[in-house]
Amino acid sequence: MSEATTFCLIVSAVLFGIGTLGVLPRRSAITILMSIEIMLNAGNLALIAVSRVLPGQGGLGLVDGHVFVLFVLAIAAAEAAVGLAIVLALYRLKRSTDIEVLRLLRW
Amino acid sequence: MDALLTPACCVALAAITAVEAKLYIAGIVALVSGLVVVMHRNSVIGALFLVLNLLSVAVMFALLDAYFMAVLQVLIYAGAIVVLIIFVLMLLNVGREPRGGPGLGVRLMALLLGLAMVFALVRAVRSFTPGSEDGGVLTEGYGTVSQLGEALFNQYFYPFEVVSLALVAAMAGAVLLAKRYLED
Amino acid sequence: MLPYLLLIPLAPLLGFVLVGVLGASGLLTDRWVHRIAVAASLAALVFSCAAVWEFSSGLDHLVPLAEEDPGRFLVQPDEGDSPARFSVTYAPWIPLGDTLLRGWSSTGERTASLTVGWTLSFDALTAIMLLVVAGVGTLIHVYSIGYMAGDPGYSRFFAYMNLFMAMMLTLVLGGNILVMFIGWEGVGLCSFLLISYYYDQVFDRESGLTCADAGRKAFITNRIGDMAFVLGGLLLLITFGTFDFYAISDAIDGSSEFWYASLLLTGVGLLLFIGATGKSAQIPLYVWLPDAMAGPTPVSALIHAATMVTAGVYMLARMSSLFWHAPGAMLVVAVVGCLTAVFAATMGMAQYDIKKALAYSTVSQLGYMFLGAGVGAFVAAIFHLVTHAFFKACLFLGSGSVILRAGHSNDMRLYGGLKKWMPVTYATFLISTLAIAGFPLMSGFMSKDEILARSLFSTRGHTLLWLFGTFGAVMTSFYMFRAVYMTFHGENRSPEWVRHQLKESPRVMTGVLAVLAAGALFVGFLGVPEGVSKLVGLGNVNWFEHQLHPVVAARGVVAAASHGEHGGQAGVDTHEDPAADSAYASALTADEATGHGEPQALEIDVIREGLVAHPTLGQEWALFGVGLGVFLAGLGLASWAYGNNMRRAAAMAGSLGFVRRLLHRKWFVDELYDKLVIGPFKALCRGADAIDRTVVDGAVNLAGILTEISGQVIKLFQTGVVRHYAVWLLAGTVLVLWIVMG
Amino acid sequence: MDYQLFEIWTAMPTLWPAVYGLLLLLFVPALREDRQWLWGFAVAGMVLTIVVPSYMLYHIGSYGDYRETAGMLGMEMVRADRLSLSLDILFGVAGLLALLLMPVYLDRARAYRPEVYPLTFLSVAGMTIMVGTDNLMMIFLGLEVLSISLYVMCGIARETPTGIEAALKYFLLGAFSTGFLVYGVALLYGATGSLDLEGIASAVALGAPGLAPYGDGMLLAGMALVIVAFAFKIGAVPFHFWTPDVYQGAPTPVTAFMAAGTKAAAFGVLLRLLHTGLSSSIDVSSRWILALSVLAAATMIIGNVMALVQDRVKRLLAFSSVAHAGYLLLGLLAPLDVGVANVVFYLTVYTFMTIGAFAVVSVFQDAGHDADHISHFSGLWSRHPVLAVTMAVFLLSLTGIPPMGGFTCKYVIFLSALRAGHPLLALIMGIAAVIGAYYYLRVLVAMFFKPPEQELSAEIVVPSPTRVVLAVSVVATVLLGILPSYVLEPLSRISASLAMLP
Repeated sequence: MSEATTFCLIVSAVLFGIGTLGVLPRRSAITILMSIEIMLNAGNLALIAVSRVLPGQGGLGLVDGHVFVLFVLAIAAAEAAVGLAIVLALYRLKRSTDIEVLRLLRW
Repeated sequence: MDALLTPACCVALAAITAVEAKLYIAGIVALVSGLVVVMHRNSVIGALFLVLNLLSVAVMFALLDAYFMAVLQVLIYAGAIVVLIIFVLMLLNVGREPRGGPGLGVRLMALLLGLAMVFALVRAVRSFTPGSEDGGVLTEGYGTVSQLGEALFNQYFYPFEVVSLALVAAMAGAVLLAKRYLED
Repeated sequence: MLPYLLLIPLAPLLGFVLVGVLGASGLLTDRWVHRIAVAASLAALVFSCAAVWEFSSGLDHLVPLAEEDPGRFLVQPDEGDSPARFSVTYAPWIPLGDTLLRGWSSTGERTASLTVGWTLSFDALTAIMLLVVAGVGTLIHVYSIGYMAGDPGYSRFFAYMNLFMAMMLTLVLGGNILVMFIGWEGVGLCSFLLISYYYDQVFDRESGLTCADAGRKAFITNRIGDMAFVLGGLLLLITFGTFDFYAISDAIDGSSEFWYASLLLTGVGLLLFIGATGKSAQIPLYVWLPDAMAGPTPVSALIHAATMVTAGVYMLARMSSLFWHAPGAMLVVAVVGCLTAVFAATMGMAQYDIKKALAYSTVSQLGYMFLGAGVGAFVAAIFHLVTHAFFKACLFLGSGSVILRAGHSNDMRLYGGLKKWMPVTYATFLISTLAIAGFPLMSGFMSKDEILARSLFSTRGHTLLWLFGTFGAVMTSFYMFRAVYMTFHGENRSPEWVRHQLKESPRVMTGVLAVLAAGALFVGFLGVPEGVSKLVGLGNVNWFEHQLHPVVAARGVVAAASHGEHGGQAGVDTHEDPAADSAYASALTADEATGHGEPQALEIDVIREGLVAHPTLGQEWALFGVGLGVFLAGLGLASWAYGNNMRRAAAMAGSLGFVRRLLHRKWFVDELYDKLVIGPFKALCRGADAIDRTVVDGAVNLAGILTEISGQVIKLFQTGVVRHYAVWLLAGTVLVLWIVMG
Repeated sequence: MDYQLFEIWTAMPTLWPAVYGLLLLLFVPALREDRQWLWGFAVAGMVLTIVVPSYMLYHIGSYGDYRETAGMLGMEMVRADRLSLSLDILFGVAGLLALLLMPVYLDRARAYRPEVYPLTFLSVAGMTIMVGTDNLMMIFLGLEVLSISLYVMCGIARETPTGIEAALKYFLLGAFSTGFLVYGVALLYGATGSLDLEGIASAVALGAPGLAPYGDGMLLAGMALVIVAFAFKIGAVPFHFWTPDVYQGAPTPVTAFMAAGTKAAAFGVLLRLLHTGLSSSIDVSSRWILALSVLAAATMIIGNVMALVQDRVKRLLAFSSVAHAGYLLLGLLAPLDVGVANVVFYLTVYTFMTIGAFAVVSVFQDAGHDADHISHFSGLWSRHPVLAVTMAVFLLSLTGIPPMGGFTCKYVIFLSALRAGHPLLALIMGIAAVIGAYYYLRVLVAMFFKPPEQELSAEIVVPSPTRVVLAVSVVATVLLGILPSYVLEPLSRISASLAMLP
């Protein structure tokens, strides 16, 4: 199972990179939010993958990682809610979700 | 003893390869769908591929014996968060985003930096070698609801409550920011 | 009084708070503003006098008190080798606990406490400085009543002046480097506030500098020096485990041989000296002082002539044992001081602005003080500080009196013949000019010529230093008399409307001038140099030296120096020798045995501990003659050039209109000036000025501009686009990953 | 069952603001009309938020430097020691001062929403959770509670374009950095098999000859990512780009709260994380020290240089806060017994002086917008002398002029950097401080030496709660400079309670 774990970890690392780069080419705040979800997801995958092979009590497998993933899920939901609310407020003001309009504050 | 063990090992090996094959497929699907989310200029399509991405990760969870987390991944992530995102996309009628993004220089630099980071991270995760793996057996009931529930309401009782705090803050905040004011 | 030293700086601080708060909220009339301010300053003077009185009547009665409360008082009556001193710690300030120091003593490691306290201390040096600061300060407060009358910022001015007094007194009284640093930074701040007092006036038409710009320049330049000061202090802290001046001195004196000429002490000495150059306007950090004349004239007199700018000299004297043990640093001090003295004097000759001329003169005189300190004549340096405080304050205040009456113009080309209208101002200005130019037996003669003599005869002096210093003295005499001639002699060149209102300044100002002039006349007799008293057949009547010498004497240096010469690099291998004396004795015998070194010089050193030789009677006479010659040369040159000029200029004044007359005259003065300073000399002056403007000033400005430009460039990265920020975040992540993962 | 009670008591600094915030949220609809009452309840609750940890800190000696826990089955989730309690007091103070500033400011900006009070409590709760634990999971959750509340508070003026822009920027970049934190924690967990700092410390200590039991590279990468996440929160260069934009766009009282509170919380976590979790092996600690030194140097220089060219005081103070983060990072590099007390002391002084400065800025409003251009401060001395002097005290303290608190704390940090063997960084700090003098001076010059702007000659009204904030901040700033020993002495005992496992 060692290769599988390593594979999962590599997938998670690449997925993390993809999420990170997603912040870049996109202009819609919502798409950026989605890329951030991918980043969190990559973290979750890494946590689950390593939890399975870490020594716990009475054998392999630590539950800590699972609990952390659960919390990350909940926090992701909370963040998404707040983020979308901010996007809504922006849309109400500017009729746009484009981050390029956010240029009042600079320099 | 060896004679007895060998067929067992063979069976296990076969099972493992099967699992691994599934993992590989799911992993590649996850990566590709993630890439589509990031690259596609239409946010709605991006959101749909995000669902695919989350589902394939959920499959990987299941293959990694984290059954309950797989279920939660589907329920919360794909079921709740992405639905919320799609709802907002529909509400705001966001479609294709306008052309024009960062210049080539910025893109190139970002790509290079991203590749450098992925390279470093891949190098890092390849160093992962859990020491007692050989001969280790999964704990009884690993990844089941009962195990997680037990942990949540024992050791993790306090953080569990803290999560509720974050959810309350998010709820209050979302209402505060998105609700039309009564006085308006 | 001594246990309540705190009252001395607190009195003006209280005045600052009262005047500042009540005055700003408009609750005080001008009359009450200056009453409170002067009273606060006077209180500081009274408390200082009381403290000095108690100190001079002996410290013995304080010792039992110290036993009751060992943490608070530290009393050391005058005994044997060490001078009388007193320090009191009111409260702990920064408790940093103990730390392990290792390395330099025979015991290897030791723990030192890094706790810094609110400590004030008192010795003869402090006493002299206190009297000068509080005395001159109070006088200038009184003078300001007249000078600043009717100014819209009356209460602000007096509030800042009181704050300055509090800070300066803190600087003087501070018993450790940090407390001194409060005063050190505080006087810089007040100087900035007071220079910028007429914030919106353009004060230098050529460069368009406003007074606020001048203030900022002063502050920033000072901060650069301050940084070096702090670094030096911290290095001392790390080395000796304490900030306390006395403890540091004792530590250095206590193992003289180890410390003598060590790299560490030299480095610290240089850092401290850079700090002093910032505050005391020496090369290269002097650029701010001429611009500082943008402030009101009493400020120039108090801060930029009498007190704050002398803080660097005071600090050097405070750290004299360190400098004694760092001959390299001392050499730098002497050379830089000497160069500053000459360089500033040449620039002083090119000025038409009376205050700028006086400012360059101040820089030059400060250079003499540093020259004195650099050749080991700390007493003479401090003495020159005291006499300079009197005559330069008097000169500045006299110029203020002129400026006030001459239509608020600083330009000497618009003065002339003022002695008719302002006799008291003229008399006091002349007395002070005689003093600074070195008229025999006046205060400047006593102190400056003493410094020059020491620079010639001290073992740490050099003939070149003396030559340059004497050259500068000629120029001093010249530019001062030039100012006198241009301002007070000849015919008046003021505009018509000014001439009608010319009259003597109010009593409150002339009174102060008279007191200061009396000081310029008589203070010199406190410190009659040994040479001079010998000429008239008296013994050593130098009261000043008698008081101050124990504080700044070089203890153990001679032994260490001779030891260093013979015992190899450092005293590491020999420092377990019994006592410095026997080490010295053995060194002497070794000297005679091997015939090495300079026994002659060493013998001279022994006589005066201060490494200063006794000149012969003939040499003394020669020096006296040179001093007189210097004075006369400057006077002669000035009267030839300007006495003449003014008469000729008067003859030229025909039926031309005022403006054209003025233009002509300006041209005439310029041409005469050209004739006078023919050829290389003119080039020298211009060159010095050019260097001042381009290289030194330019370097300071360039550093500022470069910083600003880089700020403007980096600012462009702050595009406001989230995506770009994310790229930077990514870049940072890669950086951190790369650093951490190697 | 005495044990159970004791546990709850240990968690009290966290529980109190959380529960009180939730209660307040419940009462918001009922008290929507009685604004004064709601505000009064909030202030009273925040005072108790200060009192609770103060009381515990006062009595901490009688329990020993305790490492008590709340949570069950021996999983330490909450830790009340000197570090967390000292910082808890600081969070309460920041929250209280911000609460005092809020109603008038938000009213004038027409952005008053009663929910801002419970959100303040929740963010304080988040801070206390972050610093009062040894568990990475709790640190993450506390950070999120804090951040989510702050995202909302930044955008509370949702009608103003700048307000919502600040909120969105803060949110997007904050969530981005959260991604880094999660992945970093995952890697640390994978490398050491523990989410607990003590577990990580013992794993790292036992990891020899490698660095960690299950993967050296993973440990280092995880450490790097976690450092990145917190460097973002403290605004270290090059993770600082959000700072000026968000500080400028957010309502000034929220800015003040963020500047002081978030920074203190993030530094508290970094202290614990780096010094308890990742210092048990010299190979590991030398690497984060190297990384942080680079960040510190860049932060000190860039922060100060950027502040030099700002014309808006809020932005200037934002860059100044970046610069101060650099100085604080320098304090972080020193070993535990040398540096910790100094960092916490610096944070204490910083809290007062920065909130004070922002409080002065909050007074300057023009038709609901911040009137914080440097020219608005012109002639403040003649318009409102007391306000000018107050601001001068904060600016001088930020510059580091003795005897203000800002000098004392800079001095102790400087010294600890020297003692820890970073002379080059100390030198950079010195140069940076010289540059810093210049821009603070610009504001001073404007206030004291420039004539007032004609169109702004309307009378400046300082509301009485703001006066309280200013008075408290001035007194604290000066007293912490003159008599810091009363704070530094107790703080110096922190290091003992933080010391690593044997």
